[in-house]
Amino acid sequence: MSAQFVIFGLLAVTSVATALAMIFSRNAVHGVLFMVGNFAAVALLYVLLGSPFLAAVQILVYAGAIMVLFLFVVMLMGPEPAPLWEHIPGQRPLALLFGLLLAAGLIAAVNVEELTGVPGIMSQEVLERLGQPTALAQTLFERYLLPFEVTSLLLLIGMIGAVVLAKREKHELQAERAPREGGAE
Amino acid sequence: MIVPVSYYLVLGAILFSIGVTGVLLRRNAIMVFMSIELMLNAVNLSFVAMSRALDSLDGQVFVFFVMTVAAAEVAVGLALIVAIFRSLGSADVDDAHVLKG
Amino acid sequence: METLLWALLLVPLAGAVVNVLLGRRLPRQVAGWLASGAVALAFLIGVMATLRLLALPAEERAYVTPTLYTWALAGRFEVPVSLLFDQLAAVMVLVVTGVGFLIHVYSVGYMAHEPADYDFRRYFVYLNLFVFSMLLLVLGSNFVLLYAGWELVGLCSYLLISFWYTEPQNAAAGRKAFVVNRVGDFAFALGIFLIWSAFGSVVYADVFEAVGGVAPATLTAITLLLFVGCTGKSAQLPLYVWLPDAMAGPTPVSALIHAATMVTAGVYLIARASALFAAATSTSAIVAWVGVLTALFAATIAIVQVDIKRVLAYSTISQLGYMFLGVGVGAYTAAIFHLVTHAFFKALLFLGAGSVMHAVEHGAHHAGEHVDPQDMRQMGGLWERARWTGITFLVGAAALAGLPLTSGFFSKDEILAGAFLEGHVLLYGVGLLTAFLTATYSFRQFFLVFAGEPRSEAARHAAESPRVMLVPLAVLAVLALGAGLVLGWPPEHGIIHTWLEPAFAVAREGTKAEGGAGLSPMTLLLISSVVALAGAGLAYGAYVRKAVDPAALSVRFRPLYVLLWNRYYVDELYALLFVRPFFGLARFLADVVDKLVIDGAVNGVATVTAGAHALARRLQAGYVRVYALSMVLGALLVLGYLVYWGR
Amino acid sequence: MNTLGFPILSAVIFFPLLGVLFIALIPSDRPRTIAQVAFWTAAIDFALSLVVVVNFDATSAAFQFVEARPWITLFGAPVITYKLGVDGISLWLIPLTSLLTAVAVLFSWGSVTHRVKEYYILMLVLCTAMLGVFTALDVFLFYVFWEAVLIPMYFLIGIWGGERRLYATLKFVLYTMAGSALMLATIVYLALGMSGQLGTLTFDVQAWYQVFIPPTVQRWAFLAFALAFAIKVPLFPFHTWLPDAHVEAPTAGSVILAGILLKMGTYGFLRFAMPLFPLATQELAPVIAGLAIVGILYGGAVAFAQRDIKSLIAYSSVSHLGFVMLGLFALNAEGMSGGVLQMVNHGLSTGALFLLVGMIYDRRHTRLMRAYGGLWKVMPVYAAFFLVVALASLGLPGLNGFVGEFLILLGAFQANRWWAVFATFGVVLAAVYMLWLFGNVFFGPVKDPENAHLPDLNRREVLALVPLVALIVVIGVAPNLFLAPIQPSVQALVDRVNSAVMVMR
Repeated sequence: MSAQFVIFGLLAVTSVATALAMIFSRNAVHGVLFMVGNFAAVALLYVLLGSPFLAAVQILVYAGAIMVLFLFVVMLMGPEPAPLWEHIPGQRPLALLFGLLLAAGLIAAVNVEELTGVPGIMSQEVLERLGQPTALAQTLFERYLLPFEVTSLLLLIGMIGAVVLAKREKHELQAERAPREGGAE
Repeated sequence: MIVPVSYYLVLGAILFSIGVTGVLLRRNAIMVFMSIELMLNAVNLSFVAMSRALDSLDGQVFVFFVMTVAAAEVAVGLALIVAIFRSLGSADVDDAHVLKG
Repeated sequence: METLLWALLLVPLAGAVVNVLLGRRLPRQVAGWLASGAVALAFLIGVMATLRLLALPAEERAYVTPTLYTWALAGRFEVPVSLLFDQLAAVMVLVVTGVGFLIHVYSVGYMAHEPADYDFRRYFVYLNLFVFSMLLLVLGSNFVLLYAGWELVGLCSYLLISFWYTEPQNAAAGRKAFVVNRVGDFAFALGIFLIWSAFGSVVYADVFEAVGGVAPATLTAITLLLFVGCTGKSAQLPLYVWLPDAMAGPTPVSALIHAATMVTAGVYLIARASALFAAATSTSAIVAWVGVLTALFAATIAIVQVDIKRVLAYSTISQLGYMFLGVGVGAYTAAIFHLVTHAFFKALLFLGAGSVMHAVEHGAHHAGEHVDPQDMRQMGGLWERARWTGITFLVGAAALAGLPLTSGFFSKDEILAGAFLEGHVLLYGVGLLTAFLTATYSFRQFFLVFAGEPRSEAARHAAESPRVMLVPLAVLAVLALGAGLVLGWPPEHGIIHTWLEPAFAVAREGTKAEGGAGLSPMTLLLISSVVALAGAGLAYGAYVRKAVDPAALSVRFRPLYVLLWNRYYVDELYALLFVRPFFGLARFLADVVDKLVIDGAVNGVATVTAGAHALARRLQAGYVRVYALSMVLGALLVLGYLVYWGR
Repeated sequence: MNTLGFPILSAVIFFPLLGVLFIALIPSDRPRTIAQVAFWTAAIDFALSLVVVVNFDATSAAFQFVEARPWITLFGAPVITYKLGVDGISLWLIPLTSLLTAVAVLFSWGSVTHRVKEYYILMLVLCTAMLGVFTALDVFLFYVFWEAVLIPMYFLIGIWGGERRLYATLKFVLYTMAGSALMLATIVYLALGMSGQLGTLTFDVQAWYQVFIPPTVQRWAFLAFALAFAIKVPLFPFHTWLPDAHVEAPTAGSVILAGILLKMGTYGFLRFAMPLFPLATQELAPVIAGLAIVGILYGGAVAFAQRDIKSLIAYSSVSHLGFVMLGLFALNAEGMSGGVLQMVNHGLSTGALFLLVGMIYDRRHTRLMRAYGGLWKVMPVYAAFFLVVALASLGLPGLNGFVGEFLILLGAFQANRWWAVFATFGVVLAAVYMLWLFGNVFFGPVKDPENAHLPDLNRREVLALVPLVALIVVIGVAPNLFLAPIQPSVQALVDRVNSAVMVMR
């Protein structure tokens, strides 16, 4: 058992535990916090896989920006009066059952034996070679230049979409303002 | 000794399934959304692991793209949730079951 | 010659077109004279063309113009647009344009009181269009052009019958005329189809040449179908019902279209296709019998009618029946001869009737009294008040009655003689009986209108019509009086006979006069004279001398009288048999079959689908998580398949 | 093949889209400009389609002005081609489409007031789609255009329609889709089946013509195609969507629907169902002809019982299209040429009738026959136009309807005498219901004082009617101008259908 296994085990347990905690947490704010933990654990796994750059990005984008957004929205909407009962019959047991079945199926599909049989490629040497941000940059800006640019467009569209959606229609505003003005008089 | 790739894959599978379960269980739209992020993360993990196993950078590049898409998705998705919340007064996905404004 | 014929055809059309396009800028009288001028020009051209024809030897008097253009060419079906001008066409052209011109002139006066300029113009546009259509019918060199003209004259008839369209019954009469004619045309069209499939052509020349090569049964079918078409257009049993109603139109229209020209189109058609009819002997017999029975049938109705125009309408039906008797027994020349004289005297009678109505209306206006200007019971004593109208009307009545030496006398007798000499004694007998009735009712009409004392204020104040109406009357009176003698004397060898005989040479070949019961034509002539005089005498006795009281007779034979008065209830019968069932069927189909059965089936499919989707809808509750659940289920199934069977 | 050296067909088809682009740039608060641009687009498109007509070689049965470009390529072989061409069967439908679009647009100036921009855009898109249907020589391309027609029509009826427009649009779209879905499945099946003989997967209809299809397949495929086309025609008893759609559609929509859309069904028979499945055509011709005859008589009788003018004309369309179908399935050159010509004739006369009804509807806002009466006195010019068009519709010689009907009946008579006997009776019915309509609207006294002062047609309305009426007269007087280019193609099709049977025997 190398240290790597120990670290992997710890991180794996942490990530699974935080994930479970997240989906079962009653309070959305708690959920967000568990999720930050989960993302952090995954980021550390990236480090373990020799991708410090991705790990950094993971922390910055996910645990940082995205989570802040989530938290912001959760706060904006306030505490939710979450009803405990489930009004779709059979939803809960089926959800759990399907989740388990899916996990089982996926694990079976991973076909453990075949992959464990060939650990050779994933050597320390490979890890170090591929871990370099320069190598990643080279691939990204040479082979995947066009998709990369398209992604930027996607982000722009996402931004515009968010703005449009968040913008209130003129008549909505008026409808909202009118009674207020009436009240002031 | 390096942790075999299959371990990562199994972990990814478990995380993914948890995400799916979350989507199926939770009624709060934000929680559903977060569960989706969980699934994306699980996939990312598998990508990185396979990238190592196959000695190719493509997997990592994909992780990159997934993150970008996730960011865009979060921006639009959250805006949608806010819009729905504004019009329905709730973020419960089950409350939004009629196609009517 | 070619240019001449095309000009002949197109001049009336040009008149109509000019009136449509420029009419609004012209004074109304100009529009009327323009139309009349167009027909006059056509008449002159017709005369010139006839003279050209006359210059040719008798056997070559059939001129076919080169094809102007091919109207239609589809597969093997070809219709060339060309005109045929032969002896028969020449006679028809002269009658149509000649009588047509007189009636146009008369109309200028008759329609002068039409309040709206627009309607005045419209009237003359229709009239010109009619002359064009009739000329197309007569001049066309094939069956399709004839059919085109045939339908177009029907259209003009429709438009002119419902000319005063604000009265709903006029509109209904027009529609009735068109629809009944369409029923006839339906058979006519089938006849053309059969001609084409039997002969491979619709051009007269091709068809008549090949008559020998076609099975007699086919010929019988063709001719029967054509004849059904004729019963529609020429108002024979059983499709005559539209003609009495057609009197709703202006009186000059009744004269031109529903007496002199259009209704004789059927006779023309059979004369034109005489080669076919002569070869189909059984059809010819049917034609003759339908003709003679129609003649008798209509004459019996005419004898009790009191509407001045209706009497004339039934007499027209009756006289057309004579013509069909003529063509049926093979006396084509006689039939056409009668067509010509009938055109003269019947146009005269109608125009005279119009003049009478004009006079009575004037009187009614003067007396401030409202009378139906067509009701003969309200007239009487007009002889003093409208002398010229009276004289001309008398001439017309005499010709209709067939009094000796008038035009009707010669032509009608020739038809009867033809029937007799061909050995159809029974036909001859019925024809003779009808001749007697004809003389009776025509003089009954004359005496009711003109003799005795006025029976209403309107009649008392009646006044003569303007000169523009009287001049055509006078011209027609001269023609009605003299045409028979000029054209038809001596019998069988008059001008018209020598002129027309070559046209019917083919048809006459097979039939040979067998000389019925050994009576000579002169004897027959004598019998006809006696019968006509007897009929006229009966009318004189009943309505002037009052030797016989018609009222008492009508009481005595009440059932018969009621039957005749109600015109044998044929209109009612048709309403019961065809019109009302059709209304009911249409309603039933529209409201029940279409809405409930067919659309019901369609909507039923929709309902079943809707029921099915009510079930499916449970799954589509709109809950996102239910969708997600099913998605995962699907993913699981795929996954399971891949894991267990995919290796 | 393309003698012009210029993709004229593409130009004709897609020119309206250019107009759409232009209209899209005009702000929607300038409806007049939009309407003008739309009209001129359609008018220029009509001029372009005349270029096709003028350069058409009337002696040839072959497809002309053919353009072909690979569209979707699979494994290096072009599976779906963008292939266009015109022959005698489709020739007249092209100018008819652009003309009716121009006329309908011109008419709409006065009656469409809300959502003007969208309206004209949809009209022009519709024009493009319809032209595509009539020129596509690739089955798949045809199908794309075929379905594309539905979309603008759906919106035209659904947005600018009458009170029950939702019901009508739903019925119209579902009914049509139900038919065409089956057709799509059959198209794919045939393409796969033929790829064996052709050595490649292709949807090129000219290639398909070369393939011999087994008789059983022919029968089923014919039935599947026939269902789609019969619904569109509409052949009795698939007609019930038509009155609803017509009554609810805006005037321009009715004009296009009756004038062109219905022809897509008959055209489909001519271009696909008949030449591809000649054996089945021969075998099932009596059935289709029988339905056509029932449609003729049934449509005529039901039309007579209608109280709504538009629905009367709609049922008269059922009757008239029955004539067209009868002509096609007489399977001889006379009947088929008559049928092809009658497609154009019906487009002109019924299109004009719907225009006329729309004009009176704009004035009085009712389509009920009993609301009118005595209009001749009030609107003489209108009455004159209506009379000519109604007469054309009831088949008066000298006007266009007669030519088509006469040839159709002649052909039917040749095929089976009893067909002609029953069908000819439809001509009588046409007179009954048309004169009934005309009499009720124009004759009699002016009953309703609201009708007493209706304005007669204005110059724009006359302008919209004149080309239609002029063509009605020209076709009636000199039909051969129009029949001649049809002949070779029709003859080729007839020979094809009939010779296939001889091979079998």
